[in-house]
Amino acid sequence: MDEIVLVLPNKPEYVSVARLTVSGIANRMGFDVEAIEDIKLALAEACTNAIKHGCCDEYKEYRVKFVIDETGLTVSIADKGCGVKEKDVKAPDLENPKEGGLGIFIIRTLMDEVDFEVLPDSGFNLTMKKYMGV
Amino acid sequence: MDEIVLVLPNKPEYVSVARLTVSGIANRMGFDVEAIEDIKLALAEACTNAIKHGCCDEYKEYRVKFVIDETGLTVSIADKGCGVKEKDVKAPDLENPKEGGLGIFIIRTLMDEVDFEVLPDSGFNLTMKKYMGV
Amino acid sequence: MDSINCYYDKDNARWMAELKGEIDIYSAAEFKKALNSAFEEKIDDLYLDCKELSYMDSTGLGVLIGALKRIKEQDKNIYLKNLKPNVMKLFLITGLDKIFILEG
Amino acid sequence: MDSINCYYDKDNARWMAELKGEIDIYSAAEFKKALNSAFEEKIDDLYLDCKELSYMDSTGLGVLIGALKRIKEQDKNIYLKNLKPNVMKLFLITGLDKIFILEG
Ligand SMILES: Nc1ncnc2c1ncn2[C@@H]1O[C@H](COP(=O)(O)OP(=O)(O)O)[C@@H](O)[C@H]1O
Ligand SMILES: Nc1ncnc2c1ncn2[C@@H]1O[C@H](COP(=O)(O)OP(=O)(O)O)[C@@H](O)[C@H]1O
Repeated sequence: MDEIVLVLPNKPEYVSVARLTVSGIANRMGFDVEAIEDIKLALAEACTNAIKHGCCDEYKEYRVKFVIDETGLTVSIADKGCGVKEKDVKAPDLENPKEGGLGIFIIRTLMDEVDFEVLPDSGFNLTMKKYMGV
Repeated sequence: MDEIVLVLPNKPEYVSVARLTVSGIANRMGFDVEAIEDIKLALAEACTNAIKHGCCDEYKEYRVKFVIDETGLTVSIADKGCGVKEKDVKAPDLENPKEGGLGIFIIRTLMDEVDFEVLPDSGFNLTMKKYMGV
Repeated sequence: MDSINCYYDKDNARWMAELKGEIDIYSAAEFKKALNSAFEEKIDDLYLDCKELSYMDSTGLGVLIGALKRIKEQDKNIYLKNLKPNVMKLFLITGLDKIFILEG
Repeated sequence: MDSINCYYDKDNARWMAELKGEIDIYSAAEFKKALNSAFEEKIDDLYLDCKELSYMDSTGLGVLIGALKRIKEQDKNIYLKNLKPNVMKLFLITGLDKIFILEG
């Protein structure tokens, strides 16, 4: 099992860096092009949320952890924001599209396992996994 | 000033991830193609050294820190190995090329500032900077 | 996003634009501004050529949904063509392929 | 490195290979193995086409220097052509453009 950690400033301009990093990891692991695109998009959605919702002024960074093993790639995105109430994370109403509310839905669709927890004074921690070779 | 941190396992297969990450950062900062290639190569040389020389068995990772400001990009590579004696870091003898000994010379040629320090029980810490807009 | 080129095609009475590069949380603001300033000038159909759009996420969809709401009231729509597989997939999984008009 | 394709060109009495992708600390071992097994079969000149070699660092140079030492004793050399600017620069700054024979 290998672990890679990337700590990024809470700024929109560096989400592309997270995408490049995860492309490199997923490519090295041997994922195919479609899976790599899925993982990139899912990670970008989570980073976008960390910046949009997880950014209390005092905390200027968020952390992405990649865990690599034979079963696949697990990515965790943790900010130190104010967290969220479970009930606020709902499925989007696709009949009445809104400007927001699609991020977590997209992550759930593209990844094989998605989990999140809200820890007191440690913000939002989303963990997602893409299986290898399925 | 922005700071990005990347922690990588002491394994050859992930040096390409460091290259991709720094390409993304340098590209976002607006460096031109040649400068991006210089920075990628210099970082890869430093990562290679961290893996080759800085890897005592107990320490399974090394850390790359990127500092971004108006003056340029500063990259520090720190392992937790056994360090090195200053005198062991010498210029290569280009008349009699050897299989090794080129890494630090290449870094010095490509980057605008290079510095390293050896701290007791914290291994080798190489810091290099590429100026912006010169 | 590398750039957005938006112009009004008088003959066909529609806005035309080519999207290039990536639309994410960083570049979505520029995308939104371009569409807003077009529709401020004139509300009409919008045709987007996505041949060189290599990446888009929910922030880009948000901009498109906002723009669509504005022009739908006057029965106009947004047409997208030449989507790369990853961008097409984004529309399919969100069901937005049924709200926008995707061509090819 | 994506792959290395090494074959012996009998008519011209030389080894030929195309380098693809990246040669770094991870892929250098494969590169070294390929050259070693060629020279075990027969010591002769080596022509490397680097058209699709997008990246190389000191680990790749190390393999080349090791191989050159082995064949120099018999007056053979290593020829490289179609180097991309970044790879060419690596040879220039290390002075190895004077040890290997670079073409184009
Ligand atoms: N990192 C986070 N910190 C706090 N709240 C979050 C975070 N990520 C998601 N949320 C909550 O989950 C909701 C749904 O997120 P999402 O589906 O990405 O849509 P959107 O971000 O557009 O609202 C958000 O509106 C927010 O309330
Ligand atoms: N991270 C490191 N930890 C310990 N020693 C190092 C490190 N990086 C470089 N060195 C020392 O500096 C020397 C020169 O490094 P370099 O120029 O890269 O050549 P090479 O690695 O091929 O010997 C190495 O041989 C080693 O003694």
